[in-house]
Parts: sequence; C-alpha cells; structure tokens
Amino acid sequence: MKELRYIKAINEALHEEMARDETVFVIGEDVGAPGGAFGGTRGLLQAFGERRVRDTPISESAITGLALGAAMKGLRPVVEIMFADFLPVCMDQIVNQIAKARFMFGGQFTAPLVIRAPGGGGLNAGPQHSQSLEAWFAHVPGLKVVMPATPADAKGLLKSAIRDDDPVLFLEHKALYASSGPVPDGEHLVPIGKADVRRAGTDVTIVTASRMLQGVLEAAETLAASGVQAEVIDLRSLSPLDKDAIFQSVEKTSRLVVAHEAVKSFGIGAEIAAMVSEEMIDVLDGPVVRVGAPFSPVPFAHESEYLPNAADVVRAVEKVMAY
Amino acid sequence: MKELRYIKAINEALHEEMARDETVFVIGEDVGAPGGAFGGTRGLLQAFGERRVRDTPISESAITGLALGAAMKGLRPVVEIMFADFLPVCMDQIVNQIAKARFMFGGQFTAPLVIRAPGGGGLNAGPQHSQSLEAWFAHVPGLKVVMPATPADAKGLLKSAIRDDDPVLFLEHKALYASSGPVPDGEHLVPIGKADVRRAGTDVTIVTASRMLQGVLEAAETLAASGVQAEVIDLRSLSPLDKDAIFQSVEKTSRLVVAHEAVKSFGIGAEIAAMVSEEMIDVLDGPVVRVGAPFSPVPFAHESEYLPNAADVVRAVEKVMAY
Amino acid sequence: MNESKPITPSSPGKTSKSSASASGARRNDDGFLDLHYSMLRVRRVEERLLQVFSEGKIPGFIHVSIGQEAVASGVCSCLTPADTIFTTHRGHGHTLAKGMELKPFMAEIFGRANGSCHGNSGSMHVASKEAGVGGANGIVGAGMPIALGSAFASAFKGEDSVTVAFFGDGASNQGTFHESMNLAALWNLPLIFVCENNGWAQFSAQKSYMKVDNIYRRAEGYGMPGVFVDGEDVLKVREGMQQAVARARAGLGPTLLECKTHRWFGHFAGDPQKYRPSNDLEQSRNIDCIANFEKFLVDSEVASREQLDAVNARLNAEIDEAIAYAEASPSAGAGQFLSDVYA
Amino acid sequence: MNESKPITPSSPGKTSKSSASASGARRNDDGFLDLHYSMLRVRRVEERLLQVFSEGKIPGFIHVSIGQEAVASGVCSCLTPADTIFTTHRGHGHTLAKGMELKPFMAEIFGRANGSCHGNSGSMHVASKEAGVGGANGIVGAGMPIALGSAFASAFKGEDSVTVAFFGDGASNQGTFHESMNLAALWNLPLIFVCENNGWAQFSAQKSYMKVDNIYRRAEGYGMPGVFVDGEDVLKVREGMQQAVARARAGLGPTLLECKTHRWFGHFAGDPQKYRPSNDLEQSRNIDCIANFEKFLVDSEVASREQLDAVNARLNAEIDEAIAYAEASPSAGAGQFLSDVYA
Ligand SMILES: Cc1ncc(C[n+]2csc(CCOP(=O)(O)OP(=O)(O)O)c2C)c(N)n1
Ligand SMILES: Cc1ncc(C[n+]2csc(CCOP(=O)(O)OP(=O)(O)O)c2C)c(N)n1
Ligand SMILES: [Mg+2]
Ligand SMILES: [Mg+2]
Repeated sequence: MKELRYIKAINEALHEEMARDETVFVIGEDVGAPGGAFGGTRGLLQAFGERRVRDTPISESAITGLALGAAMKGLRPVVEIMFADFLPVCMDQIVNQIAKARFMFGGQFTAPLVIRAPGGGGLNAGPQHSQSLEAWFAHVPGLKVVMPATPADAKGLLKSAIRDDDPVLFLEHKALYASSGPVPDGEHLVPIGKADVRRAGTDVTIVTASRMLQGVLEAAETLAASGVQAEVIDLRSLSPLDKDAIFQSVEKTSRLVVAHEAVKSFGIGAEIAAMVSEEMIDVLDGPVVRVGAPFSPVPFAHESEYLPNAADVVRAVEKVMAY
Repeated sequence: MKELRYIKAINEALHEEMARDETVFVIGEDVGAPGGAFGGTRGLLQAFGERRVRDTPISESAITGLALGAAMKGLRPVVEIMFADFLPVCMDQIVNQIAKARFMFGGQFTAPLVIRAPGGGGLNAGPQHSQSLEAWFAHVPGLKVVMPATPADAKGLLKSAIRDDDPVLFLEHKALYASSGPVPDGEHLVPIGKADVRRAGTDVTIVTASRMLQGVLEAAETLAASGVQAEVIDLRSLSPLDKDAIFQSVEKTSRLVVAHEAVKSFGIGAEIAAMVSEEMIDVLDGPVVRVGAPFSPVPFAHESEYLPNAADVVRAVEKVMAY
Repeated sequence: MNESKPITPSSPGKTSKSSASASGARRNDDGFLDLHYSMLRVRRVEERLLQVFSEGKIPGFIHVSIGQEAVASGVCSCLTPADTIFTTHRGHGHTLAKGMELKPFMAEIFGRANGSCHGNSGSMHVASKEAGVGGANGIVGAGMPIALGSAFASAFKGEDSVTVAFFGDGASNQGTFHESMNLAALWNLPLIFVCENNGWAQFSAQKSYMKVDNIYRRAEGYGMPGVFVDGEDVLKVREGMQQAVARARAGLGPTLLECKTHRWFGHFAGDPQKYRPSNDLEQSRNIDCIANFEKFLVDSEVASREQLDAVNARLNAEIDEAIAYAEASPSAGAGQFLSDVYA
Repeated sequence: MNESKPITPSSPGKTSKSSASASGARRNDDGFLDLHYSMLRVRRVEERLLQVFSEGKIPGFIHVSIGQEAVASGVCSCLTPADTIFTTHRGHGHTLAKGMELKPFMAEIFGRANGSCHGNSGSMHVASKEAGVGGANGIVGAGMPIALGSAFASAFKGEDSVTVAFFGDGASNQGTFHESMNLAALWNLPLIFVCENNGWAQFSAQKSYMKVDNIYRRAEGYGMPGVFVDGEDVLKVREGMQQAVARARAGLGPTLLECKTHRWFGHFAGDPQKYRPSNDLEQSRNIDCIANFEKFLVDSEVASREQLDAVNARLNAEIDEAIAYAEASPSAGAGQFLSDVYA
C-alpha cells in the first residue's frame, strides 16, 4: 500500500490502462503537454505521444461526439471535461447520442468510452464551476455513473470504467484532488456497481458518495461519542446502484440517512430514500432523512454556509434516532 | 366554457398575452408562417407581424441565449423548442445561464422568459423524440417547471408563465395536442405552483402529472369498481412543487402512489415519495409505491409495452392497499 | 476550386460492388449503370415507403429524399464497405446507396425484431455496421461530431478508410457544424462533409435561416477546401467526391462538399407543404436527376431503354420481397428491447 | 475591408464620460486622455488584484487581462452607458472600461454583500446594469448568444443602442460563436463581435486549436464584415470599433472585429505558465500598449509626463479607497443568497 493523492491515483490509472491497451486514448482541453487543468493527464503525452494524447479546441460537443464515433469503431476514448459544469454544453452528445447508441443501433455498435469531469464545491469557484449534477445522469438509461470518494477508488474505478463496454461518466471531485489515501500496489480494480461499507455500525445507516463521505465519517465519530454507532455506506457507483448493499445495511440498522453535496430536491438521495421507504417499510424504525444543499446555485462567497456538512448529518441522524 | 384542443388552448394563450403585452414575442424554428411544428404559434405572424414572431435557424443555443439577453433587457420571450428531447442541445444556456442569471447578477437582471417544449411518447417517434426529462429541470434552482395535463391548464399556466418574472420551462405533451377539454371563457389564469385535485377519494392518493393523468383517472375508475376510492392529484407544476396539496390528501388517505411517464429511477416520483415518506411516516399506512417507465430509452416500436399505463397504476394501488 | 469542371463520359471512376454492375456493363460504362441502379433503388424504395406509410403500415414518421438521389448515389459510389457514413433524419437514400441490404432496412422501418436495430429506432436511426452506415440521427447536426470520431479512428489505426458526414443546409447553422469543421481541418482527418443543400429546413426556406447562399464558402474559415457541385448531376457529384476522397485517403485532410439539390416532397411523409410557394415546388419537380441521367445513358448508348426498364423491374421485385419480408416479420418479444440498453 | 488604415491623431473620435476628461484635456486631445485613463485604470486595478490575490484576500480564482488593455479601452470608448457589453472570465478590463464603479466591482471580487452581485458570483460573473455590463461569464462562448438577445432588444424597441460580445480566440471554436454569428448577420442585429485574440486558450497556443491564424476571416461565411486591427494600438482599435458601431447604429448590422493582442500573465492568477515558451512570454511583455500610447501622448504634446503621473497617482488613490471599502464591507447575512434565486 502506498499513499497517493486522488489526482495522482487517477493519473496512475490512465498510465496503466494506456500501457495495457493500445486502443485507449485520452482527449480533452489541455490534456497534452500541460497535463490537464488539474494534472490528471500529466506525463501521458511524454509516455504515449500525440497520437494517443489529444489536445483539443474548446469544443465540448465535438470532443464527446468524436469519442462516440471512435468508440463505435473499437477505440476506448477517455474524455476529460474540465469541469462537470460544462457537461451541459455537450449534453446532447452525452444523452441523445452516447447513452443511446447501443440501444438505437440494436447492439450493432457499442460506446466503450469514459467521460471524466470534476464536480462539486469547496474552492469558491462560483455558480458555474461548482455544481453536482450526478442526479441527471443517473436518470439516463444507457449511461453508467461513478463517483469515487477516495484515491483507491478513483484509481480502481477508472481502470474498470476504461475496460467497461458501456459509456461511463466518471465524476471526480475537484476538492478531493489534493487529498491523500492508501492505494493498493499492483493491479487494482474496483468493480462498477458495488458500494463499500466505510464504517461498520448497528444503529443507523448513512448512505453517501464522493466528498460528502468526509463529512459523514466525521459525523459518525461525533455520534459514536454519544453512543450512536453509524454504518457508513459509500455508494461509489450511482448507476448501476448497489441496492443490495444499502438494503443489507438497513436490514441491520432499521434506520437510514442519505447525505450528498448536491441540491437536496430531486437529488440522488430522493431515489434511495424512495426505494428503501417503498421496499423496506416493515424494517424501518423511522423516516429516511435526507441531507443535501439548499435550493440555490452554489454561491461564490457563501460556500461554507451552503455546502452540507458533518453537523447537518448529525442533526439528520438525531432526527431518525428520535423514533 | 368552450371545448378546445390542448394545442389550440396554447395558441389562444399566446394570442392573448401578445395582445396584452407589447414586450412578449415568440421565437423558434418554424414558428412564423408555418405556425410551429405542431401548430402552437398558428396565426401569430398574421396577427403580430415579423417583429414579434421570429423564425430562426436551427440553432437552439443561440435561440435560448437570445431569449435570455432580451429578457435581461425587459422583453418577455416565449421560446419554442420543437421537441423536449432537443433541450439537451441548449442545456448550458438553460441551466448555466438562464436559470442562474438573476442569482449570479445579484438581482440586477432578471430572466422573465418561457421555454415551451413538447415531451413524452405515444407517437412512436423513437428514442430521440419521446423523452420525459422533467426531473432534470426540477433539480435546477432558478427555473420554474410546469407540465399541464389539460387544455384549460395549458392555457392558464402558459399565460401565468409569460407573466412570471422568473424563467419557466413549459413542458407540453405531444400526445395531448389533439386531446380536447373545456376551457373557461375570458381571462383564464392558473397559478404556477398549485396542484389540482382531479378526483376526490378517501382510500389512496395518486399523484401524477401531464399525460399520465389519463391513465391514472382510468385506473381510479377501475379501482372504484372494486370499492377503492382514489384521490387523484395532478401536480401541474413541478417547481415549485405544491407540497401542501400532496400532504393534505395523504393526511386524508394515508396511502400514496406516484405515477409518471418518465423513467422511474431518479424520476420526479422519487422526490415526492421521499418527501412524504420522510415527513409523514406517522400518517402512512403503507409504502409509497412509484409507477414509471423501465430503465431504457423510449423504444420506437415497443412504446405500448414501455409506457406506464392504467393497469400498472392499479397494480401499484393494490400493493399499497394490501397494507 | 469552387466549381467542379463539367463532366465528361470519360472522367475517371471506380466501379462499386452493387449487383447491377454484372448485368450489361460495357467498356465505356465507367460505373454509370451502378450509379443508375443506385439512384433508382433509392427512389423506388422511398416511393414504396410513402405508399405503405399512407396505408398506415409504418409507425411514427418518415422523411424521404426523393429528387435528391444523385447526391446519395454520387457520393457513395466513391466509397468502399470499409468507409463509414453518418447520416440524418433524411437518410434512407444515403444508407441504401452505401449498400445496406433492403430486408433489415425495411424490417427496421416497420419496427420488427429482425430490423437492423431490432425495431428500437425506426426510420430516423437506421444503421448497418456491415454496410458502413454509422446511423441516421434524429438530432439535427449531431452526426458531424460522431463522424469526426470515425475519421479519427481510421487515422489512429493507420487505415486509409474515409468517413462521410451527410447534413443539410439547415444543419449547417448548428454549432456542431462549426466545431466539427474546425477540428477536422486542424487534425487533417479523412472526413468529407457532404452538405445536401435542398434549400429547405423543415417548413422554412433557406433565406430565412442564413444570409449566405452557399455553405461551401464557410470552409475557408477553418482552413479546409470548400467545393460546390450541382447535386442534380450524379456525375458532377461523383467527380467532386472523388477528388475529396482522394485528398482524404492521401492524408491531406477533409473537404466540405456542397451539393445543390431540391426537395420534391414535404419535410415528412404527409406534410401538405402549405408553407411552400407552388412555383418553388414546381421548379423542384421539373428537375429529375434520374430521368436526366437515363437520357444521358441512352443518348450516349451506354444503356438501352430496355436495359433500364429491366433494372427497374428487378428493383420492384426486390422491394416487393423486402416489404413482404418486413410485414411477415415478428415484433420483438416482450421486454427484449431492455437487453439492448447495456452491453 | 480587412485592415483598418493607420491612425492619425486627427481621426474622428468621441469623448467618453470618464473623470479624466475634465483635467487638462486639450484642443487636439480627441479623447486621448480618456483612453489613457481607461487603460491605466484597468492595469492598475488588475495589478492590485494580483497582489491582494497573492495575499489570499480573494476567494476562488481570477483571470487578469494585463497587456490587453488597449482592446477594452479602445472598444468601450465608442460606447455609451445605453450600450451593453457581455464579457468573459477575463472581463475585468472590459467591465471597468465600460465605466463600472470600482467599489461594487471590488466588493464583488472580495465576495462581500455590497458587491454588485451580493458576493454570489465573484470575478467571473461581475455585472453592472447601471454601467451596461451584462455580465462576465464562466462558460467559454456562452456570452455570445446572450449578447444576441441584447442587440435584438435594441432593434425590437427601435433604440439605436448597440451590444458588444467580447470573446477570445479559444472561444471562437465553440459552437455558440457560429450560431450567434449566423443569426446576428441574418437579422442585421446591432451587435459587434469583438474577438480578443491573445494567441492562447488557457494552457494551449492558438495553433493547437485552430488551423487558421485569423478569426475575422470567418465572418464572410455568415455574410458579415470581418475586420482585423492591431489590438495593441488603442487608436486602431478605436477606429475599427467606430466604424463597426457606426454600421450597427445605422441599422447595417453586425461586425466581427478581431483585435490581435498578447497575454502578459498566466491563464489565472498564480499560473506558473510552465507550458509557455519563454520567448513567447518575452515577446508579449515587450509590447506595452500603455507605454506606447503614453510615449505618443508626450511626443505629440497631448500631455506632459507630469500630467500622466498625476493621473496615475489619482488612480492609485481611487484603488486604495476601493480596496479598503471592499475589505471593510460585510459578508452577506446568513441565507441571504437564497433570496436572489427567484424574483
Ligand atoms: C436539434 C434539432 N432541432 C430541430 C429538429 C427538428 N428538425 C428535424 S429536421 C429539421 C430540418 C433540417 O433541415 P436540413 O438540415 O436542411 O435537412 P433536410 O430536412 O432539408 O434534409 C428540423 C428543424 C431536430 N430534429 N433537431
Ligand atoms: C465551455 C467551457 N470550456 C472550457 C472552459 C475552461 N476555460 C476557461 S477559459 C479557457 C480558455 C479560453 O481561451 P480564450 O477564449 O482565448 O480566452 P482567454 O482566456 O485567452 O482570454 C478555458 C478552456 C470553460 N470555462 N468553459
Ligand atoms: Mg435542407
Ligand atoms: Mg485567448
């Protein structure tokens, strides 16, 4: 096990998969010599040359469309979109073309491609550079959506995404790039569609993903001090969703809180809360409480007030425990 | 009360509002002489001239952006996007520009504009012309989202949307265009944010919207025959959502089913089910059951199998009544 | 070069693989009979589609390209099965001219299980991997970025295959056109942008959506050659395309080929075209790329009337068979479409 | 016309309303002192922003336009408060040159409640309704469609106001450029597309994202005049802009004005520019639009060194005051941002 930063883990995954598979190439703005806006593609140009490391114009629709056409011909593109907030710029290619290609063409063509994009707040980057839009994509049949919270998962999930025969939206968190964590040595793959129990507990289940995991683990410690043992589940994948992992935990705890950074209304927490409330009504001892951001764009200077934090999670758990 | 077709009701609303307010103009592809792909803008060019009825190139990003710029200068644009499936083509303008304009500029500028777009299946229009994407937009702070199910609401909500000082996404249903219904004579306004009880009942609440209302009312009749009195709530607006109307009804029935045409997973039903399960756990006598489409693009030739129908709603209600 | 030179019967050409080339080809044929077969096949198929559509046998809606066959056939006559095309909502002609089998084509439009897309998609999304058809597209302008990727893959793999992106005059105002032209030029991709300029976008005339008359002039702004040809003359289309394909295969990069043509029918089947000036419709109908070419073939003694009629008869039989096949084909089984969503 | 003629001190000009015009303006001034004041104001403000940013006093990130002031000032000197500009992530200069007050500008960048956007947005979204600044934009290319609407509104209301859409060479490859150019030309909108070509897009050099050197040549494909000027020469910028504005106010439609300039600093404050060849950076730094213009003013005896120094001193005082104001300003109250989401 070595300690790696999240962004470095992503970079390692790209190096390894490009070395392993000749058909993998990376494409995006500034991914070449500059190594990407956040350093994710550093060293790839030197290692694999211009043929497989493609700097592009600022043309997100062309970039994502190009990835689809190349994938239909058997290549495995890894697209970098500099901020997840720019996904709307190429939304048609992602949703109407990439996600539907296999279906529309009756399986004649597939779209084995990965789109990497960092979302989330924490850097005071303002309303157009801080959004968490994962709920949109989880609602789109044909896409797979992952959201790693740790360096190990960032590496293992990216490697799995590149090998996957379906299009995978790989949502990174820009405020996690500098965070460090242990990453297994050698070949490290994390399966898409499998959640991870980050903390075992018996009293309440807290489901979360991406950077929110930090606030949730912090909350879990606080709660432990007051005698509440929370089980923390990191979804890692949103689509497909690991229903079994969530249900198994709730079977044990009979209580559930769902916490994410995105706007609460119509966020991914709604699907999980609805699913569990519908299918586990006999198991639940209390309501499923959701934690998410208020119904507003991400404010530039008021992020700390806007972003959900450990205290919000603690309050939510206390509410559930009251039942 | 006169009988009007849904599309004609929309057309009347446009005529009335353009006559009432000089600053209202319509813009979109083929909205001029042709009167729109579905006839929504028929007669407007003749009545109001080219200055206020603007045929455009096939440039959805330019059209929606233009609407924002004009709205920031005090005009009230009504944009027609031919199919809701094309909203992804101009997603950046809608989500990053239009929805955030007022917020980003600290209220100095507002965006009083309406975007009309028909969604939904029923015409075998295939995977790129049949989608129900409302859940995405309900998740976007700054937008209002409405989805009329009847000619009267289509007219009354469109008139309110045009007068609203915030951007309103007005989601029509193309399979409803030919449907007829009574529309009050004279000035008819339906407030944004208010649901409507379409059928009173005491045993179970069924929340729905848009064309799905028809299947739900049909189901309600079937259920009545077997002694189950369903109360049917047509949301009409998704954002803001009429929480009070839903809660009042569930207070009475203690049972809830949510039905919509969109893909079930991460659809609007999830938010409603989560909200009610969380806040009305003590009232509910059974699980909140959701009805929605399977996790797939809308198939061209298999629509009748794909689209949720009355039978699905009946099954869902029976499941809830079993508790 | 903005105008392709007037054609000469001796202009260089390659013979494509269509089943017609066998029958009655002559020394001085130069692929003419293949071009004729290809154009006539498109027209007869679409005429029959209009008919069965009007009989309510086809779900959804269809867009036909009748009157525009010279573009589809002229362009595709320069391609091999290893080349790929991406087309539009009005893609029947391109798809057939590229060599797609009629049965899976018909079965898809009829929405049957053995359609090329299992009935998931219909007329607007017909595709054939085998024939090198990367798919029709229901989103105007969306095919061009995808075509970029196909051309990129050819270059990436060191193959000399080329890609064609068909699009209309209306689509030329979509942002995807711009981004794709710039990137294709920048990377010298083996891609030919074929603009089928029929002067109409749905219910609107060209002057209502662009100030300029010609799309090919936009090429210069990207550092790409723009070529204009008479899209009603299949030999001029072929000649313009041959040069574009030669450039692409030689690694010299993309070309924008604008083919001026005319739409004979409405935007979609059943469109009454109330919006369309009758003289515009007449003028369009007065130009028949197939009749003109047949006259040329007979006058220049490349083929006799009898031969051409025989081709027509053979085609009608082929089409009868394909339609019978489609109608007799089963719909997909319950829930079968769900298995096409993910690999 | 692709090149604006060399400037002459007597070239026609209008005097804007900046506070400099009072002091020491002369017969032969022709707005020169206003231009100088405007450029120097932008530079001094951004130099101070770099400083306070490096001191960690500004949240988020900022992009400065130092070295490019001649474009902002030359363009905005032709505008009145009734005219509107839409700018980019690199918009401080345009915004200030258009006449925005320094205090609400600074307070916004510092994220304070009395910032022009209540601290909701920061450097990338500064806007001022009063000054006719429709906002900076964090999405490359997204401002152009919005600018269309502003120009449309002027025409709709029968006003002679014009709109400017600032964008960069990188943005010229975004689909929104294409759609906006086509629509503006088609409708003869009073809109000037000002491309600030500094040869870089974030960490990449122009040749890596477009094959052509000049953006103005793309104008022809839309039926719009394309004009190229030396963006380091404020008088040439002003002259090119004057002609574009005259066309627009006369109802003759839009113009694409490309201003060639140079980026002195990194993409954002703190960018070490490892990717940038040192000679490119040197060459850029060797061209100083303000020093050049000051030399011209002194040589042509429009102003004395002392006068210019006095302007500089006045500016520094103005900036000290604005920064003190911003630092002393309160943050927005709890939850206050929520009240800006809906009307
Ligand atoms: C993004 C998008 N906008 C609008 C439409 C509706 N639409 C379908 S075809 C068409 C006209 C296209 O015109 P053109 O590109 O000239 O092709 P043609 O129909 O003439 O072959 C329009 C507006 C669409 N399918 N997609
Ligand atoms: C749609 C989108 N893509 C990418 C970015 C990231 N980005 C911000 S500025 C920039 C470079 C813009 O270059 P240019 O248009 O030349 O403007 P300049 O920075 O040179 O002033 C990029 C790629 C963005 N903000 N929006
Ligand atoms: Mg056309
Ligand atoms: Mg630049």
